[in-house]
Amino acid sequence: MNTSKLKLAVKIGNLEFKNPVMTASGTFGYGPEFEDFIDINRLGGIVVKGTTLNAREGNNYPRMAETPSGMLNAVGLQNKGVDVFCNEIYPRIQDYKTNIFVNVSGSTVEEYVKTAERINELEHIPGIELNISCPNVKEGGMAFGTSCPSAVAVTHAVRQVYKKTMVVKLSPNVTNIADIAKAVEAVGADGISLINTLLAMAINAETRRAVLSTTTGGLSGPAIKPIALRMVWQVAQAVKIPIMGMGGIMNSTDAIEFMLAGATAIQIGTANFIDPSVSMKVIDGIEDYMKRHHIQDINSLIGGMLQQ
Amino acid sequence: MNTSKLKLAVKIGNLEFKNPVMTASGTFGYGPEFEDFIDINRLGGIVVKGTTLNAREGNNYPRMAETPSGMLNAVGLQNKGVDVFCNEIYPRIQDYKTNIFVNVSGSTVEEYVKTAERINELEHIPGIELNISCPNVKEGGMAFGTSCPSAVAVTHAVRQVYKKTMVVKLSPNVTNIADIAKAVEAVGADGISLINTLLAMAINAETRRAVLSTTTGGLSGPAIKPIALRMVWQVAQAVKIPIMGMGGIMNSTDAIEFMLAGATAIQIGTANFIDPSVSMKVIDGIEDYMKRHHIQDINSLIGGMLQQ
Amino acid sequence: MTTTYAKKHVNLLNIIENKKINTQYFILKVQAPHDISNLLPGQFVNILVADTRHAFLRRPISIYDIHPQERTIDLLIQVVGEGTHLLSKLKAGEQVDILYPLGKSFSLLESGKIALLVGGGVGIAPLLFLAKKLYRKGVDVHILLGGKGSNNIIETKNFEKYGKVYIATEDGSQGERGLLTQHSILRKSDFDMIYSCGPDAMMRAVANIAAKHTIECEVSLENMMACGIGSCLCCVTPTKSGHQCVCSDGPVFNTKTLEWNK
Amino acid sequence: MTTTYAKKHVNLLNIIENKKINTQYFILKVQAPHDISNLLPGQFVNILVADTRHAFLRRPISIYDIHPQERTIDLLIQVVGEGTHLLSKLKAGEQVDILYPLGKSFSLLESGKIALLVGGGVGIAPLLFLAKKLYRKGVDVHILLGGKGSNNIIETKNFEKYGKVYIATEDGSQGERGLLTQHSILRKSDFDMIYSCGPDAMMRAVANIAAKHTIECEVSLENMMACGIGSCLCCVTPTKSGHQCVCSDGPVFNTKTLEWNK
Ligand SMILES: Cc1cc2nc3c(=O)[nH]c(=O)nc-3n(C[C@H](O)[C@H](O)[C@H](O)COP(=O)(O)OP(=O)(O)OC[C@H]3O[C@@H](n4cnc5c(N)ncnc54)[C@H](O)[C@@H]3O)c2cc1C
Ligand SMILES: Cc1cc2nc3c(=O)[nH]c(=O)nc-3n(C[C@H](O)[C@H](O)[C@H](O)COP(=O)(O)OP(=O)(O)OC[C@H]3O[C@@H](n4cnc5c(N)ncnc54)[C@H](O)[C@@H]3O)c2cc1C
Ligand SMILES: Cc1cc2nc3c(=O)[nH]c(=O)nc-3n(C[C@H](O)[C@H](O)[C@H](O)COP(=O)(O)O)c2cc1C
Ligand SMILES: Cc1cc2nc3c(=O)[nH]c(=O)nc-3n(C[C@H](O)[C@H](O)[C@H](O)COP(=O)(O)O)c2cc1C
Ligand code: FES
Ligand code: FES
Repeated sequence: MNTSKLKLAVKIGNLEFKNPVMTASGTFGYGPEFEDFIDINRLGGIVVKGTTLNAREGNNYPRMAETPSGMLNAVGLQNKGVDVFCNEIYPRIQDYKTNIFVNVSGSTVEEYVKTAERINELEHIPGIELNISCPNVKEGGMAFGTSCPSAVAVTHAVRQVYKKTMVVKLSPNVTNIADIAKAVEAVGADGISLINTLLAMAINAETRRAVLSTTTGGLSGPAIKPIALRMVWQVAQAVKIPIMGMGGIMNSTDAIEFMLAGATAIQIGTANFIDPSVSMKVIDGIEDYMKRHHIQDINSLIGGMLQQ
Repeated sequence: MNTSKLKLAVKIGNLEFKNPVMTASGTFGYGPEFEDFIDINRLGGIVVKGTTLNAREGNNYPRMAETPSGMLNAVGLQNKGVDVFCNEIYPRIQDYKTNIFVNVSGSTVEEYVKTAERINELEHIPGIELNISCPNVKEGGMAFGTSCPSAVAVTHAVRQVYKKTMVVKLSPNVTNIADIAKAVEAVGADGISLINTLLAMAINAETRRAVLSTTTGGLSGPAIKPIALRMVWQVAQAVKIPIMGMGGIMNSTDAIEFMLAGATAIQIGTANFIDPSVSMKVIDGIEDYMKRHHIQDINSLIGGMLQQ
Repeated sequence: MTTTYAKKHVNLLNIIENKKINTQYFILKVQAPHDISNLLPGQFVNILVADTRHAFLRRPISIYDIHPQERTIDLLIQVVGEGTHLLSKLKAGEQVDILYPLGKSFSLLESGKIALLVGGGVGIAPLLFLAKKLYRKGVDVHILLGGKGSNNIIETKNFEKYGKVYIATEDGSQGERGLLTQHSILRKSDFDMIYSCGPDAMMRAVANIAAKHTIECEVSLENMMACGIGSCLCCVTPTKSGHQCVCSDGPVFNTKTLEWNK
Repeated sequence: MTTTYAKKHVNLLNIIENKKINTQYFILKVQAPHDISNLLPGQFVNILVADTRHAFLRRPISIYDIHPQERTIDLLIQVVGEGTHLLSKLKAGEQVDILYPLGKSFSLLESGKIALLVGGGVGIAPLLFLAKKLYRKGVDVHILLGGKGSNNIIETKNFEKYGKVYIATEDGSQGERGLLTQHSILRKSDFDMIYSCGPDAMMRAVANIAAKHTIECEVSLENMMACGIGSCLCCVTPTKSGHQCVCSDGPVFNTKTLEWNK
């Protein structure tokens, strides 16, 4: 087999990714933070921090707690608002040779729409990830992602104004994630991105207080991988559009598991904190796996789990 | 402070527990398996393996997979049926000086009712734990625990025939666990027990197959503790009846966190596999904590988390 | 005959020695705080590796040998993943948390009988202690060891103390060339019992050969275990009397009782 | 003045020495594979403890001292939990995964100025390197160290190389008796800058004293960190210009900019 011809490219909607390895929103800043460690242009894509219409200060500190094989965060969508993104941040990152997705969030359908409209104007941003699943904000956020009607309302409204690739990021804090995936597929999502963090909590027994200022926060990291994998698998059975899978991916083996379960692309989140160069290792590891298993085209791995 | 007077007893319904430390269904067999390691009579209570009307062989192997800080199981309620329990197992354990709860499961409301009726006759069984949350069976099980109407149907029907302490064990695989807790409280549950395992999955990237024969299984262990703690806290705000809290408890600090979040009793599950004597250490550790924090009566810890 | 099994313990045992055999195998010698003379061949221990993210549960390992006077237990371990890798790095003087003894033993033939022990790869682990016990009872012990190449044929000297050793390697580097199940010794039919441990496919083949010669056959099975003490029902194998736990009803099963095709 | 910060690295560094100071404190000396002369006082590193269940994320540790010629970095660490406990067991010859250098440095006074460095407990960690740099620039350095008892007063000899050392202990076992913030040196008002690191309450008290004397004051803050490089926004502290990241906008902040009561 001619290994120089390994095909790692995948597609979501009409958009081609040079490989399926992306970095997850909120865990990779806007990219420059990682320039010392990796070649950003080697990534399949990056999803920048959750962006809202107006600037947000986010929640008070403490915002982070460590848990067994995972962490809680309660950042609460701190960001400088879509205008600062467009005018100050975008110019600094627009020349990256990778697919930059903006993670769009809001408290009302209108906010989502207005933010997406602004992002639609940016030439070098080929897509958005509609975040209807943030557990760390009082209004909107996760609430949109936990019922079909509200998920449909946001997705449908944004679809009217956003013309490029739109993936919808689902909340895992639901009884039936496949139903919600089907609902947003029906109103025009180009892809589904999952999972966001699981609503969780940490208490300090000594101080008898919640560790996070917000009491609850979002759980991420390897602890949640088995849940994420199950949800990706369930959604892959339910929809025809591609999936960006994530949740606890620490290495290339994890990434391949998500692809076998049905993900077309994968996103690396918390692992970036533990090893800022992990994304490069995941790409290398996927290539090694393909060689070892004589796989020429990575697309044959997608949903390629064999029956028991 | 007079430490000989530490009060560890708690109550659920009319039933007194000598201390809040119990062992969780499916992780402690029927008790005898642990006699080499601990003094069973020191436990607040034990919940025996899920019991159904008729014998069940459970799922095919492999039934277990290890995950980061956790494990998946797909046992699928293997048990010899309620008659064998009453005639063969009960006589061997009836003299334990601890509260023995039978975890009752079924595929139909009728099966639950008939099983509970049989258990109601057993003098030394002071309570049942109604398992409407098992993720590892095709019919019934978790399905009952993921919608309010079906949870209410089972709970209500069993309440008519079961006269002793009845706690209902909820599934964490839902959007709003507090709603379900309130619904079963309204139809006569004496307590709420949570959480059962989270529906999850493992894939072996090398063989490209699911690790479990059933593809998906239930996730337990420290990985899920932050989720369990959050759910106990949410349910504690929503209901007036006591809670048996569980999910990833490995030591006395974890146990105290669950009590601070609102649990009246706690159950130890997966930790029994790693250290079969862990339950004794948890009791000791709780006593130490009470001494160190000058707490005379453990009831003052229940829901005792301080405001941020 | 019903065997009485020793009380189970969970203890921090002292590591007396960690002997590297080659890159794949090592023998961990641990010392128990009390009498171990009632441990039986076929039984196993369950080792808590460490609090790492990758080895959360205990690792089941057969009892390779015991030295009751020194109260030491030998464990023959192959490095296959993170857990066994971490165990391979333990040093004399350190301690390790072990739950033991677990499971049911091989049944022991009486004096004068002839036994064949068939071990593939690290499947030889429960067979040394068995060979020793049988030899001491006056059983005529024959031992067939197999593996890919001579790298996988280890500890033959130790086995030779208790019986005649036969070897098969797939690459022919030692003993007869070919699969262990093709070895000529398996064409003999005068054994009273064949005991076997190794890869699943090998044990099935050995069981078939035994059945053809109507020789009793006991195998030591593996399965994914969580508790090791019969409490979680994770480790079942299908048998004529339904699902049975490999950890507590086994790991040793008479192949007559198994429903291997379910 | 804008400082140019060195490129960040993530590397396995060799452990040259792990020196136990007492039961609570140790100094880990690690060697970098390349030039470290551009590391600055106040900066920190982020250490990956090991793949344990209890220490999943990296642990932020200040740069205690550097030796550019040997390319070694000293880290002064207090054992407080599982992570630091595991670090205390590392041995010379082993390696440890370190992300460095992180964060912004203290601003360095010019020659002839007078500086007071106030360190409580393990808060002295970022101050030695600072004292050394200031001393070498010709600043007149005064150092106030405090703790519960003499067990918490460590490394004074090292500090004495770069300035005059004052000590406060709560139990009076060394230096003046009382809280560090009650030490007489803090009644002097001729400092050009007070640099401080230690428990939150201590730094606030020091900042108040500085403000009263209208002395500039820089503090090195702690916060729960996930990434250490400004990408996760977990470690914010409220400032006059909104939430800022302790890891990348700090850990050193001029107290004028902080909104400590939010
Ligand atoms: C009764 C019994 C006796 C055994 N005796 C020995 C022995 O004497 N020497 C020896 O080297 N090995 C023995 N094994 C196998 C040994 O338990 C596994 O190799 C070991 O658990 C692998 O752990 P790991 O972390 O290195 O590998 P991992 O990376 O965790 O797993 C590698 C493979 O080992 C198997 N495995 C992992 N965990 C378990 C578990 N809890 N139970 C069963 N299998 C598991 C899985 O099939 C997995 O694919 C025995 C197994 C059983 C069930
Ligand atoms: C910028 C900075 C510099 C530091 N410099 C030093 C130093 O030079 N020497 C030293 O001994 N300590 C230093 N610390 C504190 C050190 O990071 C913690 O003591 C250490 O992380 C505790 O880890 P553990 O696993 O031992 O304890 P744990 O049991 O995990 O935690 C004990 C306590 O340490 C704190 N902590 C834990 N994890 C983190 C984290 N990721 N970020 C911040 N705080 C945490 C928490 O408040 C927790 O209650 C510094 C912290 C920061 C933020
Ligand atoms: C600190 C932090 C901040 C996050 N911020 C966002 C965000 O702004 N928008 C979003 O959609 N997801 C956010 N996430 C969720 C991640 O993108 C990802 O869905 C989740 O962490 C699971 O993946 P992981 O386990 O690999 O981290 C955040 C996660 C973390 C840990
Ligand atoms: C192997 C195994 C079998 C289980 N069987 C049952 C069962 O029969 N009935 C039930 O209600 N819960 C069952 N559970 C769930 C536990 O009782 C408990 O709710 C769950 O494991 C979470 O607690 P833990 O993290 O402490 O294990 C089982 C769990 C495990 C790991
Ligand atoms: S491993 Fe638990 S029953 Fe066998
Ligand atoms: S720790 Fe991530 S931004 Fe500071």
